[in-house]
Amino acid sequence: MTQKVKVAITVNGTLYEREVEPRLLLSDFIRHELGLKGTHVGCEHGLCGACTVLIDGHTARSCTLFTVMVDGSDIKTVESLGTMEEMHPIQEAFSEVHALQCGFCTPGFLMTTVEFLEGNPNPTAEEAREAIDGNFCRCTGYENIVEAVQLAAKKMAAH
Amino acid sequence: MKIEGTHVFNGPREDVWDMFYDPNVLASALPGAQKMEMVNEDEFKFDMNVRVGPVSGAFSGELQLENVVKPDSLTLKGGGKGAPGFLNGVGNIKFKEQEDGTTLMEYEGEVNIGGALASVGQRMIDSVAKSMIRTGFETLDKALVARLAAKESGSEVVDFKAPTEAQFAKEVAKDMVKMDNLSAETKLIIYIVPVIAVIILLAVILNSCGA
Amino acid sequence: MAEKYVGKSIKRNEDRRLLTGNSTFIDDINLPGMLHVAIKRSDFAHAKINKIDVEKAKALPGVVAVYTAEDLGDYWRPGPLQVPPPSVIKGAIFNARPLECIAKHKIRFSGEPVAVVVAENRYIAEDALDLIDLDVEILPYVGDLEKTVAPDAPLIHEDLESNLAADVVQEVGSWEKAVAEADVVVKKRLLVNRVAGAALENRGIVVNWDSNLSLLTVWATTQGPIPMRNSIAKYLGLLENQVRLINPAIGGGFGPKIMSSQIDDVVIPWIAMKLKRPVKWIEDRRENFLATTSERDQLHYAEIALKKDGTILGVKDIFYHNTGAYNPYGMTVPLNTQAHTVSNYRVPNFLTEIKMVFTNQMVVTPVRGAGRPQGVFVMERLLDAAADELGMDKAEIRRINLLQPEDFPLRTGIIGQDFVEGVLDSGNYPYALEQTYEKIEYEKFKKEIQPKARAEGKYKGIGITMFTEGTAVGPYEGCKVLVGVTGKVSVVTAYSNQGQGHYTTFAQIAADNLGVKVTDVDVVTGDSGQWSWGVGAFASRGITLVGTAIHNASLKVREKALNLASKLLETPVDELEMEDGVVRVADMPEKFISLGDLAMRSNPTRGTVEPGMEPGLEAASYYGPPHGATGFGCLAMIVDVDPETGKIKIDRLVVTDDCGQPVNPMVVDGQLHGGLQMGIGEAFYENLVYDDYGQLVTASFMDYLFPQATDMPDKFEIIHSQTKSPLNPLGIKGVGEAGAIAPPACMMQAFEDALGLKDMFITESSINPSKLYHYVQKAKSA
Amino acid sequence: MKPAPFDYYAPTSVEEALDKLTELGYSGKVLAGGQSLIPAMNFRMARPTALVDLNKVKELSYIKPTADGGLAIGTMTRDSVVEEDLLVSERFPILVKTIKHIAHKQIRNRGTFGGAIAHADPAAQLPAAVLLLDANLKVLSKSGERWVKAEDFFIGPFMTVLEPEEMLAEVVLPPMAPNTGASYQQVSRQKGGYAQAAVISTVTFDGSDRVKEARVALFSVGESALLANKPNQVLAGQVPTAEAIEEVAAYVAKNECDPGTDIHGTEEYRRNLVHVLVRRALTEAVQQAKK
Repeated sequence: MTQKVKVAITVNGTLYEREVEPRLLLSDFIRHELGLKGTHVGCEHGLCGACTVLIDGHTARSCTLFTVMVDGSDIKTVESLGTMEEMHPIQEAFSEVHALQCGFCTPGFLMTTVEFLEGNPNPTAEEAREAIDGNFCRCTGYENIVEAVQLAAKKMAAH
Repeated sequence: MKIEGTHVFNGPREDVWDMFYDPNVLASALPGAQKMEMVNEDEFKFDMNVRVGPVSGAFSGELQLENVVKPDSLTLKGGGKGAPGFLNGVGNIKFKEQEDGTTLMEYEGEVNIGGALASVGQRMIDSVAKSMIRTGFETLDKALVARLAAKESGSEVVDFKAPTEAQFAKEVAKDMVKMDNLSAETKLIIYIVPVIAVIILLAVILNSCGA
Repeated sequence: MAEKYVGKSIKRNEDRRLLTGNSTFIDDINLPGMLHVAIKRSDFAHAKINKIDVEKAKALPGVVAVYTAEDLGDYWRPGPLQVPPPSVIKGAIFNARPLECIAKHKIRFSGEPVAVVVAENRYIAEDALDLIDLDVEILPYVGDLEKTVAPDAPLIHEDLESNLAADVVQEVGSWEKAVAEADVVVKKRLLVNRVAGAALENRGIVVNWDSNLSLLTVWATTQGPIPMRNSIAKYLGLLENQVRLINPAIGGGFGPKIMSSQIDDVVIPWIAMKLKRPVKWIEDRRENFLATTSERDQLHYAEIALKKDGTILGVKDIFYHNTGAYNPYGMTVPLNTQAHTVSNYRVPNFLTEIKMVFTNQMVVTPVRGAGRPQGVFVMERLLDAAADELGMDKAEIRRINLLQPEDFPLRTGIIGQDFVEGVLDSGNYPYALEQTYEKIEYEKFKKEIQPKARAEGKYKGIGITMFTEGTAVGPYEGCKVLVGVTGKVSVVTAYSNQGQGHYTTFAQIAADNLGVKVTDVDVVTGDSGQWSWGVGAFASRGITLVGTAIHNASLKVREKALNLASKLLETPVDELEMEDGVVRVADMPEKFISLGDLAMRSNPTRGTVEPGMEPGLEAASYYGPPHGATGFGCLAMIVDVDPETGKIKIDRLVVTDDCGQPVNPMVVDGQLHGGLQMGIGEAFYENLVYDDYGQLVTASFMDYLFPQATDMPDKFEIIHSQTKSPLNPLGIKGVGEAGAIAPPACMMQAFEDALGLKDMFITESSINPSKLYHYVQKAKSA
Repeated sequence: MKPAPFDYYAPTSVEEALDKLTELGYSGKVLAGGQSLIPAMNFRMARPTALVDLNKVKELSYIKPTADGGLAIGTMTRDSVVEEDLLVSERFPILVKTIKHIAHKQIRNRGTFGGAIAHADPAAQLPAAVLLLDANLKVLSKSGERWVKAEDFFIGPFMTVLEPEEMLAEVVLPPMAPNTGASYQQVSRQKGGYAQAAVISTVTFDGSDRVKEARVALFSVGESALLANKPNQVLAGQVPTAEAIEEVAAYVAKNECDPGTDIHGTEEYRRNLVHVLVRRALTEAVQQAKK
């Protein structure tokens, strides 16, 4: 008889109450229990950053957390940013300077950028590069992502 | 991986050799051993539950003993298999009497580690292997001192603890005492195992953790 | 006249859905009643299978089925051989040993599949893997590229006489003659390491069998949807149109996703039909390292013969190529190496031999670069060694040997991966060299910057290297272009997209020819249900082959639209113009008809379609080039080395690249950025390493170092050169692999220049701070 | 890569947690930030039968000033909280510098201060930091509390003196002496990656131009984080000349560390790193202290 644990987790403003196996990874909970497929899984050992989400306002790898560990937390995923019709300034910036190609790693970069710009609304290129160092991208060589982070800062300041 | 080294035991060769027959010694140096049974005169099966730091795993394995020349030398062939992977090893051990009455133990072995153990556990192998071998010999030295002292005074051998996982040592000791019916070779192997194979096994399992 | 899109940097059509989490990747596909697969892989590198006990696994609650090779019965068979051997090359030996989807009698590499678990969820499936007992007899491991073909080496395929997989000799002119005339001959033993494609998204497949419709729907991350569809149909005895293969959004490819004979491709469709339930397999990262194909791994014995003045007389290169345990992808990689070794330079005499060998390692198939980086590494290192020998400047020895603009088109005499003799269609190599040389201030660096830095105790060095990129090879690609009743345009191709920007660049070409907004062009890739002809995404061929097909098809549609409009507007075609989504009479703006109306009228419900007219504003087209279009460039870097710690920093990186006419320069730059990142990764971070027993010891990102943002230079300084290809109407060449080719050669040259030690010469394509430190120690003690 | 099943307990108080640990004995394991344990579990290398999750034990997360000018840090305090704490940056700037080298922000946001110490990874920053800063570790069990000096806490790779029924509850850092300079030196193949060798050092002057105490902690070059003795033996009471520092650095590299060879670096290379980094660390610490 597999143990199930009650959790109450708020994701993108909606409270979800579920019974989950203790071993269920947060990334699987978000993707397969809640159907929020924007959060991607790239390595499942906490290094690539594709699964990065915000937990109570702070970035974390959702693949190296058990869902039960974040019971009662407030989680934000890429779906909490803009929509197809109206994108978030960070998303606009990524599109404008071609900071994504296959787009698989992108949601992780976006969430990392959200937290970073809150703490540093006007970053230098060097600061922006360091901020995204914990997210892997195989397509872009990072140059355009660094540029996008800085452009996003300008756009958000203008808002 | 290849392992080799020497260790000087501060005592005569016979005492060193005999020491290996003592289940308490074994107990202190083989944490997690659950059972060790003889398949035939020179083949043995063992189950052990290894747990060190954050990592743990159940392993079962076999050992063969070859060309035992008491109290001089022997060759060990063995392997273990568990969910995290497998291990196969060969080890040669020699005991050399030295003029100053000490005994020089020379060991060299080659161990092939496979599975997740090898593929994601590279980072730590060296420091863990070193640590395990070091603590293994520290234990042995203590054992020998205790035994020699006891021999001197004709008293009981004082029980001693391994530097880590002391709790385990005690539990295993109990199991081991039940093994008096086993042949000398069995016990010999059972002890040599930690020094050559299990030490490496632990090392490898250990080094797999952390990311 | 409306603005043209081709040649312009415009934002991508696909970005919005990717940025908002609205793309559907393989693991995003969930079907009712879907089962999940986990694969039991061998921990052993080389072994005979005695018994595979799956009973305990079957008994685990939640497990639906467990299959081994035995359970597959007659369905089990090696293959398919995805790429045939080059029969056109005289005397070529090729021992075909296609992949065995699941090991039956013996295991040939660690990570090879031995059993498949199907369960209600992935967690349970992985629990069951632990319960499968694999009883084997371990055989000696063979991994060394030279020892594996030694007479006493254990055989990986017992039915062969040796572990030699292939042997191909090609010679232009006479190496003997070159040596006879040479003042100096320089020899080097050069090692090229092994790297992973390491796309951020691992592989995956979802299969649904509809027994009522007899329709098998397959979603897969393959780079070659149609060949994979065909091989699945053949295996399962279905007609092509009974198998619909769909590419979901794919999270990067870089080569390995071209494979379609692995366990997932062959066995999972069979399972879905057998169990009559949807089945999903998602590869995890460790599996990706262990069992998805990877590349490089060659050992070269190379020689170069020159005159005193540095003129090249000849090059000889005998090399071992590791194909791993099987060779399902033919000789694509080593043939690319042969084709790219000397291709920037005038080399009258060239002898090259491939010795492709089997080892107990994962199979080798193309990874971005695909054999090209090896050839370029060998040639550029030989030139550096020769320059040292002759006391020449590294840029100068290249300058005097480069092919000149008037040399093109040039037949190379070397048969390439496309089985035709290489022809360098066009180029201006000296331009690329000089542009780069100027931009990076080569002379200023040597005369001022470097000495000044050295005086301050800093070790800075420069490297400058040339490369070519054979792209856009055949056989062909095709597409269908349709003007719809809404006036929007549909472009459908079976080409596979992994992030290259096709939804935009393909649309740009169609939009220009049909006078519509690029955002009004909808591009479909990789759906055999909508278009079922094509080959696949490899050899940087998408934009050239599919792009040209789209160009031709959209011109046909344009013609159809104009002819119909000419009738309806009672105006001769040459007085009509097509733009802003309408066809109008020139200088009579009020007299027009929209493309949407034309589309509606093109499929009349009464009356008759006149002879010679086809219904619908639709046309298909195919394009197959006689041979590839060859891009080229020059890469230079300035590096800063700390000789005490071996740590490095790339101060500057300048690259001149020529890919003919760029369709979207922003996307071209993106391709270069990504390629450069992989090349830098190969040279200093990434390395797949097997131990002495055939265990892959780098199966996680803890030990396989993925290049990070802070490992890259602050800026990739790109210069565009444009030599249009004469082979296609738009003058396009590919660019997908360009960036990945030269960095190893360039960085090694720069490291040596930085340290300035006479006897220091780096003979491997991948090093790390420790190796660099040891090179320095060795040179100092020499 | 999904973890094997385990029994899960989420106590909300220290008392509850200790009851659980005692009850579970060797089959129990503490789950703190999980940033090392969970990857190991995803690879199925670690298969604990039961986890005691401390994430709901709020009372274990705090940073308190101590009367003597030091700090007390609760075991469940997240690394990034320590990193950004004003009191920490005021009293232990070297600790902030050290924490910034732990992986990347996303990991530091979850990883815990005490978790990293109890995990005792020989390649981890915090065990070396608590050695350097001569910390006192508060260990709790049902039978009460005991205090362990950092230098007695680590006994091998991933091995500490903690018994299964015990938990590390608090880390107490004694105040930094006046006239103290510090330095962090690390060489890793990539930013945020495991160090090939790393050195953290403090140098305290006695008010004059002579060294009162020189402390050097090393990690990633032995069975566990370790303290080098030679620097203080040589430098204490002396004017720290470049020659003296060089002599110390060479000695430590040769005799006071035990790095191994792996796919990323040879023993010889890593001993050389220790030599270089000890020199750089002491030199920088001296300069800082003089400011």
